[in-house]
Amino acid sequence: MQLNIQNLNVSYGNIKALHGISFSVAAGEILTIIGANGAGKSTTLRAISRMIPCESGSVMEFNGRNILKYSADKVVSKLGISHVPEGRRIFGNLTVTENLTLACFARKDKDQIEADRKWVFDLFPRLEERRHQLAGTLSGGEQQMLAVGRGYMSGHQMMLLDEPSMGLAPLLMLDMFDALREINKLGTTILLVEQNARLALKFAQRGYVIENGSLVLEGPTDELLDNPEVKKAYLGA
Amino acid sequence: FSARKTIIKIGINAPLTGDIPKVGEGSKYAAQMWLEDIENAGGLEVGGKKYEVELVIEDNESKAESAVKANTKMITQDDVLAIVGPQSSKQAVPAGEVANKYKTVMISPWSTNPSTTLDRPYVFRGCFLDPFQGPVVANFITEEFGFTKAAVLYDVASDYPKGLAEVFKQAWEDKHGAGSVVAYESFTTKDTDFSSQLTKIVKSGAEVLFTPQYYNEVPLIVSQAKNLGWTGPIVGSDSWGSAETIELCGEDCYGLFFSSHYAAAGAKGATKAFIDRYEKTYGYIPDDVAALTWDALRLAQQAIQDAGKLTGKIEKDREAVRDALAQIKDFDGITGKMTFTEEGDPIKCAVIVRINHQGEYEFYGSSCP
Amino acid sequence: MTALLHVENMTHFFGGLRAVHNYNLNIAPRQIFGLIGPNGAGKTTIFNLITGVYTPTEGKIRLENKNIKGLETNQIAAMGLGRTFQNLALWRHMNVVDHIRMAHYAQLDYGLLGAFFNSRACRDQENRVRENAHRLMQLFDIEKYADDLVTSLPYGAQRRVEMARAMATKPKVLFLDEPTAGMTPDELVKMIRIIRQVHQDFNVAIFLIEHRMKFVMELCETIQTLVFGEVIAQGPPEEIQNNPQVIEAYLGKEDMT
Amino acid sequence: MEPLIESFNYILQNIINALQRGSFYAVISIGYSMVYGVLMLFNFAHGDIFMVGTYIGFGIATLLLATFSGLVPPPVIFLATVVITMFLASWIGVFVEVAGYRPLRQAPRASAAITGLMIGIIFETTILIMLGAKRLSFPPLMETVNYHIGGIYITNVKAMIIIISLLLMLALHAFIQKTKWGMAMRAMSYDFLAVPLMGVSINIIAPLTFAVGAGLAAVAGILYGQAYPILDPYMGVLLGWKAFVAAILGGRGSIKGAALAGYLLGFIEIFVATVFPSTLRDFIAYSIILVILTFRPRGFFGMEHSTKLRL
Amino acid sequence: MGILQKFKQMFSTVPMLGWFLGILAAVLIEYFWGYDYISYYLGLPKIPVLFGALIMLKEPVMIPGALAYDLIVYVIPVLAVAKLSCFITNPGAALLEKLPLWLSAVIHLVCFYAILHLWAGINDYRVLVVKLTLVSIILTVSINVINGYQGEFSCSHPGFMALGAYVSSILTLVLFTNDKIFGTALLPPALGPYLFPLVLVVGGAAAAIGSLAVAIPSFRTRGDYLAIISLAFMFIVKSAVENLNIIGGARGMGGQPDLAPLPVIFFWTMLCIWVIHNFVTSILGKALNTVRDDEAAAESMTVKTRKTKMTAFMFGAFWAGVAGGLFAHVLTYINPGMFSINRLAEILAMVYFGGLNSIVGSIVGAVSINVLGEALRPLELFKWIIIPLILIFVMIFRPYGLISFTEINAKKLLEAKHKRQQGVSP
Ligand SMILES: Nc1ncnc2c1ncn2[C@@H]1O[C@H](COP(=O)(O)OP(=O)(O)OP(=O)(O)O)[C@@H](O)[C@H]1O
Ligand SMILES: Nc1ncnc2c1ncn2[C@@H]1O[C@H](COP(=O)(O)OP(=O)(O)OP(=O)(O)O)[C@@H](O)[C@H]1O
Ligand SMILES: CC(C)C[C@H](N)C(=O)O
Ligand SMILES: [Mg+2]
Ligand SMILES: [Mg+2]
Repeated sequence: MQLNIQNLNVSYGNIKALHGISFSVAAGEILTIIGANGAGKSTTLRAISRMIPCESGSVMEFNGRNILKYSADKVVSKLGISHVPEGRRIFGNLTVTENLTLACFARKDKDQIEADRKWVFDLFPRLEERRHQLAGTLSGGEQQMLAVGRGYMSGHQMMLLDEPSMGLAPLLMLDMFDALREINKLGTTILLVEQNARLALKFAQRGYVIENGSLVLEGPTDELLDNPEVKKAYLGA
Repeated sequence: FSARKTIIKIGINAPLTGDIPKVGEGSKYAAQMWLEDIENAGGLEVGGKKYEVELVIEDNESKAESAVKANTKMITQDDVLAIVGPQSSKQAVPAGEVANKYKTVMISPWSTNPSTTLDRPYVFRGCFLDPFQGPVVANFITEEFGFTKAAVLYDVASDYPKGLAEVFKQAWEDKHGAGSVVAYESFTTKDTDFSSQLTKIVKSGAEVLFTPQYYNEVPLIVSQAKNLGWTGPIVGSDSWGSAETIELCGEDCYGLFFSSHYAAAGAKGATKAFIDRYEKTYGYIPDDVAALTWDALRLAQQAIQDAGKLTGKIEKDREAVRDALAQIKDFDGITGKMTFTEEGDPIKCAVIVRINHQGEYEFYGSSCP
Repeated sequence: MTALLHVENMTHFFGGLRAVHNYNLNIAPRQIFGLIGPNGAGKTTIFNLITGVYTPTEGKIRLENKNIKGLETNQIAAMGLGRTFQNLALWRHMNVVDHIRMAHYAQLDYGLLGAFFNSRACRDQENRVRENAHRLMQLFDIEKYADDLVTSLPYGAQRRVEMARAMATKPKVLFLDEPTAGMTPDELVKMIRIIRQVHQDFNVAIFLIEHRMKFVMELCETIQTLVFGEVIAQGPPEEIQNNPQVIEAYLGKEDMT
Repeated sequence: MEPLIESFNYILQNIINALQRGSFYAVISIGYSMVYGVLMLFNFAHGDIFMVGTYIGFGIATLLLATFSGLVPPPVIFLATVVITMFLASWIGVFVEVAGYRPLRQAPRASAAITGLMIGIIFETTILIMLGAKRLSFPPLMETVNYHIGGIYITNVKAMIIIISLLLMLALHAFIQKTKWGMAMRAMSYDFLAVPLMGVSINIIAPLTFAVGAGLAAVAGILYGQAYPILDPYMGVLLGWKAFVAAILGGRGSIKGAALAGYLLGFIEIFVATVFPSTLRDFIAYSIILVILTFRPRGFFGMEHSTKLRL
Repeated sequence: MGILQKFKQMFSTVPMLGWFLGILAAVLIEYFWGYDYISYYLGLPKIPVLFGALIMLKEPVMIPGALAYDLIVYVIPVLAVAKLSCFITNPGAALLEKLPLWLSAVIHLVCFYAILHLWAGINDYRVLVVKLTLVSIILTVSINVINGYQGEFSCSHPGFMALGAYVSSILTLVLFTNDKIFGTALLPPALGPYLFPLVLVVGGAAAAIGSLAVAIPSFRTRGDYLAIISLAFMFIVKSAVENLNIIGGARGMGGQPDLAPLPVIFFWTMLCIWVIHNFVTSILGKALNTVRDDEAAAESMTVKTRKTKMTAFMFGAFWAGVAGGLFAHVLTYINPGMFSINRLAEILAMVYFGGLNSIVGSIVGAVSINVLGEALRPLELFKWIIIPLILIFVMIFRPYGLISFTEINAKKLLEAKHKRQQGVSP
């Protein structure tokens, strides 16, 4: 297993958001975590990327290395885990290109970077058109693409995606997921968090269901799609 | 009852912090020297009885309200018999109000602004006034150089320079007719760049520049003036009278004149003794303010002794001290002989000091009322 | 004409960019009206134009036959346009009940002096507002959060606070910008129920932007499709759903929601 | 003809004066604008960092002059002083960041402002305690030569100050716009919580920003010491506030705006004093600023500000 | 920790009234025996001011004496009396609860003032400190309206204060005193005390009008840019006054009649607190918060943002003006230098130290900074290391200030404390 989480506990102040969840992700697979608002999906991702601290006793390993030993920026630069956060968080006062360049801040491999940038532009031709535009003036969809592209540039061992479909028009949503599949084909493991459970389950190979802070279900996505509770709770059938 | 033994407390209200800490330091040192003397004499003898003397030194942060607080505290809390200070009129004027209200003698050694003592029977000072100093400088320049066109550069935001500048302008124009002050330029406290004002002054064709500024601004003004092509003499006032002026200004200031309360170089007798002792203990020539504070304290001491005896009833004693002080006739201090007018201002000579080429303040002339 | 809200040939430019072009709209009383379109089509901009955040470069806007173009946002709101925001615009340091109270601002008439000296009028009106606020919080079931800071609420609850707040302004037309963004299907069902209820209890007209087809189709009587600032189709749900242009530009073949 | 030339010289002279004054405001303001622009925090300690920088410069200068004067040419000493001082001062900046600002990243901006103010006071007092009440005078690092060209006077010091300031600003601009470090700083000013996700450590960028700001302040200090060679612990206060004014007048986060505003401040001050009775200088100068901001609500190059007000 | 809990527990039954009684006892003890016996036998030169802080810092030998004094005169009597008197004070409080809240509040305030008056009466230095502290409270609470509730970073408060101070001073000088500048009094000085409130209001109004110079730009800009505008405003006022020689220019103006005795200032402070409290808890006042947290949302929720901003500034400025007027008549001397950067730093320190968006916070802030400032006097320079350090620590550990986002709840404050136990016991 590439990523290995044991007994992950997180609280915001005195609000406990995660109650000792455990799961693991195999290299190259697409895993999804679905759940209601406030269930703890984003929190899980934030914990892995070390954006928020987790309580003692939590174990997080990536390729056998202890994630807890790394700070948020090192998780990206040393472990190659990139996080596309909830609500895009692109740098509005930088141009599209600058956003992508910054993503490679810690990378030394010049020509590889060039290759990646090219690849991203091929994937999202829209971005290439708007190369020199300030990211802040892009529309919702374009910003989402930039966020994903940026994530890919900053590290491709594994990508943590938090609701990439949020606020996207159906058509764009499809493009986006095709793109993600592309990225996965290149060998990047993907951990996807989605509100839109059906979409997520159709896209991923394996899924977890999280309910207010603990994992309640686990299995191949087709099983989950047929699971009556899931149907009832998340597919609005 | 409550048989507490009477201690004579003298309050010192000085700017230990704030804009002119050097002034505060000078006052403090002088006071400590004075106390030393008293203690060596085993206390202050009043009416055949020796009393322990204590200094209450309060910092007024060279802020007006802080000076008021300090006075109130020293008078109502520490029961001081008399207060020496504050130095700058900025603080002395409001602080005097308090002292007078509580009927406690206050001697400001260095405040030259008339309103400090005006209508305040309990407030005295140890130096001459601006209305006197202004004309003195004006006369001196006229007689010394025979100039008729003068320029003035002063700090509008600071009480003393502003006041003195006005007086000087008045005096000068009385002598040489209206408009004979060809440039009357100002800046605000903490400014360091006077180039535009000086450019104006240079252009105005003035022959002499009068600038009643503090020791920390003088060097800047002088050097900038030179760099902008000013060649005439620059004359200052008693606020120049600090060792620092020359330390900071260096060669640029050699040969300049200012009016002052005493001249260190070539002093004789008691004055010399004081200067040497001060220099020995604190390592530099005492400023005006030190000398004046010393005199003020000696005045207070004299008054207390003249009061005859201390009752221990602080109000009574304060009144007695006040009366005694008002009575003192040509008290001979190291900054000259003093006798108080009924306003509480000493009738005193001003000294014109020349900064000689060793950078010493040498006596150049004096003018008496 | 019976239109409650009437927009005619509205056009707006951002600098060079033409965000909205010749836009027309007629909303009848108690109608539920949907606005869909790709990202960046100009939907939110249209909301901002009608509610007075921006003033359109050209066009007429009338509410109950009164011109509202060029008025200040707060005046327009007071005249009966309530709205929610695409990305939540709640007041970070205020608790839920105060949010609802604030929305009654225009309904108060005790003056500043009243407020300073806590006059009787002030006390009475404030009390009435409090009661009303609690009624609204019950309806949107956020009463349990009444005294919590909004930032500590789950996302879904925050959206409901926004709606409750909008309702407190006594709107005639309620504007909802992606009310279900980031909600799970079951929450979505709940939201539909709430909107229906609001629609009945307060008999307001509703004008909403959505990307969730299920939601739009189920709720709206008429739907407009906007592409690059221009309406390419308008009509009842089923018609829109099968409109080739709309599918081409927006829906795509398979339905993912 | 004569008077015409004269008044022309007069104006020229004042332009030079203004350039010199403006240069200080500009350099100090861009230093201020570094921290302000990147972390969006008022750096009320900046004026006092400048002051400390000047004192350090004083120390180094006296030291070097005492040991090397005569042995090496003055320009070398000058450069050495600048470099060493910048280096030391930048650590002051780092200290301020780590001690005063890092703990307050998520806090209201105002609290950080207060902390800065307080750190400033501590600096002032510490210097006052360490060096006593007496003022110091900055040793001249070069022989002052006073050129008299036509009707106008200009010293080599003035010229040097103006030139060096301009160079500094260009250098900084390049750094911010072109290098990835500069990029990271700008990104940080937009959303510093997302910066680590790019593999960039905030705890390197933030101190770096402060360091650069402090370094600039230090250079300004040395130049200042050459032009106005009197040091006192409170010398930074007023300058600090003026830098604050300029930095924001230029538009939040805009380095070139800050520089421009700095020069504008210089010109306003000098020329108001030349045209009007100089008593009214502050009155008019600040009125102008008030009016400018009333009609240009985002300063010169400021970005649109959000409808939310971060406390 | 445990002890502290017990302690809290033990005194949880003491109502406000009880504490008053305790303090009263302490004050009386000091008043009658403080000088002649207690301080005498403890070898103190006289009654230690500010709880002996000064003397302790000046002469460490006195520390035990001073501490003993505090213990004997303050700590023990207060605690003992407060605790023992519960059996009467609680019924008393219960009785007052039957009255309308405002009445019982007024009664409490009167008691409080009486005690304060006795305590301060020991010597005029205390009186002065108390006066200035009360003035600072007005200043802090009023700037909190702008910088806390409205969230701007306004630097113009010293300017507003100056306007108030000068206008009211001119009025009193013209009306009630014979002085060099404005000649003889127009009205019999005896009228002074009665017309003084009017004078203050006029001063406040002047400040309010002046504040338009900042309020109107605030329609189009805000935050940092407004900060600069307000800062400029402050400098403009200062410079303007310096240039007005009729009112003394930089020399300042003195000789104001002493129209601001302790009771007057106390009254105005309480009035200020009361009015501002009413305002910020009303919807019109909460509008300030909405403008701060999200202006666009506020507009869409029918809030008149312009009117709101305007109100915030004029209201805050008004009280700053009143404070200025009182300040001038306490010191009976003012000069432009008093209303500049230093004052600004002080006011900002007080409000952010005390706590944003909270009147209680502002009161705490004003009192603690003032008392610290006085108490640490003997440290001379080191005072200016200690105080900043304290502030920094507060800022780091309580970023919003000591007490923030909380309003006074008079009812809870004044209620009788034993009812709960009754509730428990059948
Ligand atoms: N910054 C925060 N401060 C306090 N509580 C928080 C914070 N962020 C999240 N929470 C709480 O932690 C819990 C989990 O939040 P999280 O954002 O992980 O949920 P989620 O599954 O991502 O929901 P959503 O689909 O809305 O993003 C929720 O109860 C939320 O209220
Ligand atoms: N203030 C503004 N200045 C300049 N351009 C703007 C501004 N606001 C919006 N735009 C542009 O106008 C277009 C329409 O934006 P709008 O927010 O209305 O899209 P939308 O239909 O709401 O898309 P989404 O569904 O993603 O919210 C976009 O291209 C956007 O970049
Ligand atoms: C120079 C100042 C400290 C004293 C001056 N004579 C004054 O009256 O203020
Ligand atoms: Mg989430
Ligand atoms: Mg939108």
